[in-house]
Amino acid sequence: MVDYLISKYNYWVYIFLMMLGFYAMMGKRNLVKKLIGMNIFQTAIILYYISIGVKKGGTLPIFMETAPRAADYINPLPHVLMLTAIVVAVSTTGVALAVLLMIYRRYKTLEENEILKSIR
Amino acid sequence: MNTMQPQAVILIVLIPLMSSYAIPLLGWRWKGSAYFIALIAIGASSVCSLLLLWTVLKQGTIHYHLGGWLPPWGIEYVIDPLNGFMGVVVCGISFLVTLSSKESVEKELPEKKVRFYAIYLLLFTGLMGIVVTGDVFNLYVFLEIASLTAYALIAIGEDGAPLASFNYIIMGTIGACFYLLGVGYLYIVTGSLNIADLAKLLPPLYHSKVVLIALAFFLIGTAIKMGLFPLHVWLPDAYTYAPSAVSSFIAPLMTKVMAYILIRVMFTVFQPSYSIEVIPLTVILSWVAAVAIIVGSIMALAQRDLKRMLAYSSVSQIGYIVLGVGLANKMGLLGAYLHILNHAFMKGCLFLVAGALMYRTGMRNIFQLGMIHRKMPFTMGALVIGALSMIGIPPTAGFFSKWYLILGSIEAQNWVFVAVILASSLLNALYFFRVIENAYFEVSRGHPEGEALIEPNREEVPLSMLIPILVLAAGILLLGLFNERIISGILIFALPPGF
Amino acid sequence: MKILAFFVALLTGGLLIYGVGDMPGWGDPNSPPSLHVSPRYIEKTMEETDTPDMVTSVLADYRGYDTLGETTVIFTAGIACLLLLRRDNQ
Amino acid sequence: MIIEYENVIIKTICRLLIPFIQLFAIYVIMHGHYSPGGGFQGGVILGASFILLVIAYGLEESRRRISLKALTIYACVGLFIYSGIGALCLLMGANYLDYGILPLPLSSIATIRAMGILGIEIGVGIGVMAIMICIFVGIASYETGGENG
Repeated sequence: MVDYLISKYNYWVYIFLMMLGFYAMMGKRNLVKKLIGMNIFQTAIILYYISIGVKKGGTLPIFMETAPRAADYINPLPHVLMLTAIVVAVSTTGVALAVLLMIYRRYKTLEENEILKSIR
Repeated sequence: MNTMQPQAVILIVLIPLMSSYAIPLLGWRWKGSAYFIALIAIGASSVCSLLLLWTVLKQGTIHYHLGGWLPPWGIEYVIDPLNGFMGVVVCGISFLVTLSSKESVEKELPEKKVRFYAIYLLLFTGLMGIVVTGDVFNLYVFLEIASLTAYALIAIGEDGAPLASFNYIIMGTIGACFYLLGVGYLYIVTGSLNIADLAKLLPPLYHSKVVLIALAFFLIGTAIKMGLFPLHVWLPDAYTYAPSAVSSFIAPLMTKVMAYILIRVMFTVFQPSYSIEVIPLTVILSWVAAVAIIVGSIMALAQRDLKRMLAYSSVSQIGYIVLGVGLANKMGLLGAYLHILNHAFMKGCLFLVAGALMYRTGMRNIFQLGMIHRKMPFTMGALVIGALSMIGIPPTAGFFSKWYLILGSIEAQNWVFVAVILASSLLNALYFFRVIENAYFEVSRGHPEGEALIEPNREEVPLSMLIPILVLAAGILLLGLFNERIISGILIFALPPGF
Repeated sequence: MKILAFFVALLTGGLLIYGVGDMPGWGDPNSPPSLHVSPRYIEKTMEETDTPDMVTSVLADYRGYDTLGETTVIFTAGIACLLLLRRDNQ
Repeated sequence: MIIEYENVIIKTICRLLIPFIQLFAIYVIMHGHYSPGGGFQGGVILGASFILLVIAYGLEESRRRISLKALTIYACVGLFIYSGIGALCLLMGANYLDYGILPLPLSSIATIRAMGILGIEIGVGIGVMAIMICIFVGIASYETGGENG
């Protein structure tokens, strides 16, 4: 049991982080906190992908010898995919911040409760 | 096959992509050019997509290897009849909607034209990229392009638009991240990202829990993105507050493309037998869809804002498409495909009419429309055709897709769904006749909001707005008349193997 | 609201933990991702692209189209920020 | 709103640091073939150097040096370099982004591909730099009104 838990510890960490972010996105009433939750959520998925790529005994994926064997280098593909996901996360955050600024200019607050109150 | 036809596969995405880079460059000098660049790019893309559909139907599936790398290593574009059909639908509707956007953008967003069209074209690029790709991760990238542009376009609307857009950002990101997680779960058990390769590698792994969870997350992710009933909360606000050029673009297309992703994942990445037999997934989906149809219609009945009513009606119509997918038999699936096409036409037409009303009178409350048919007779005629089609009156297109869905329900021996479809047609009739009544007859009698606000002089919208509306309305009638030919000529080939 | 959010998060986490059962352990050199597609990237990178950094060769060549999409995503974000916060002529 | 502080130390240190940061950024872009790095990372560092300039000198002062219009053009040009290299392959008769077909006087197809990669990394670098500054300046200079504006 302990061996099982230890051999898959990367998954436990990512699931915990992801649910932390997920809870913040849904449960928090402050819009900036939701945005921070969203960032944690996306980062957790990045952590998951990166941990797929690891191979025990593998080194970083930069070619060094004359006859490379696949087992000697960690898997580069998840790193590439996650470069894309990081850029997507940055872009989403940028657009969300811009939208938050518009919300703030309109309602002068970023608390969801107060905004909903002022709409009614 | 000559060399030019395969290159059309990439041009379908490349032309709008490169044009969207050109818009800020040229728009810096000539502000008026943005609209024409967007229109020409979408037009060129439409020509390519028609060419592709024709080629696919004649010669079978087209594969295009980007960068010259073979599929499991590189990215490939795959065009099969389903893809080709979706591409033509997206291109055709986008072209008409873009054509009509000029005047309303001039009026609503005069100072943001250039960047608006750059983002608008990128949204089109994202949708086309989703449709033509044959790689699950590439699909995610284009999904994010389409989502980001949609967030931005919705946020520049009126009143509550930024808040609606922020809710959409939160929900949409959850959806997209769930999709990404599904990709990651499939990747960890197969090591591949190519759809054809995944379809080959997955069957021996169907007992695995990872594959089951992957499918679950794919479904939840796409369901959020397309606004299926319990997860639709972002949709009505977003469609209501968006600028009218945007809502008439996003409403017909965004949810349809997401429904396409759902079909693609359920029937191509996974074999139909897995989605149907191994887990009772399709049963769950069709029951959720049935609830969505009824709830969406009832919520639409409670609205007095035309755009919001149409948005809730979208929730219910998405239910039809998912119901057809969930029935998972030949008739049901044909009904879903046909409804994707028909609903794109109907919603495009109705949202354009709503935009035209906003443009000419500035009104959206359906109780204030009294006698507006004298002012805008052609627009209102289109509204009536669209509404009749939504209800499902025989010569219009909407009847036939509902007909196939009912046939599918009967084939599945499920009489509840037949009742649901009939009941929702009744509810559709209720809320659309309310609009028609207000538009054609005396000011709604005794209603507190019904005032005679319309001067009865004839004042149609400009031709650039009227022509797309009339073309879409005529399209609804033509689709109804030629539905048999569309099904036997195109859609029958788009069914997954084994149907 | 918070309690609902907590339970939804718990439920999703439970689903994810259920799925972990069949996954390969951390750093397993025989996991499917290590065996199926990626060996070619590692073994052929010098031969086919003359680029020692495999991440770069996959990013910009084997899956170069993804990178174009990714650059477009960030371009979209930039133009979207300007669209939201500024007028055209500013 | 970022305003200018009359602090000689900050300004001098920034003026000294920024060229080195930019040099490092260009190194990261160009050395992407041999070490971790590439267009995105280098572009972000390059953008950060300009953002440092904005923070140290205030928005008003830096707006004289960097205009949003120019940044938009840089972003478009960067992306045109990328998609243009791909489209050039298309015009030469190969598939999109198939760099091997490019007419470069090099010994092997692999080396030509490496040059293609370098080309698109430069495009990405320029584009990402411009967009990063765009997002920062756009968000920082937005007037939200009220006393917090």
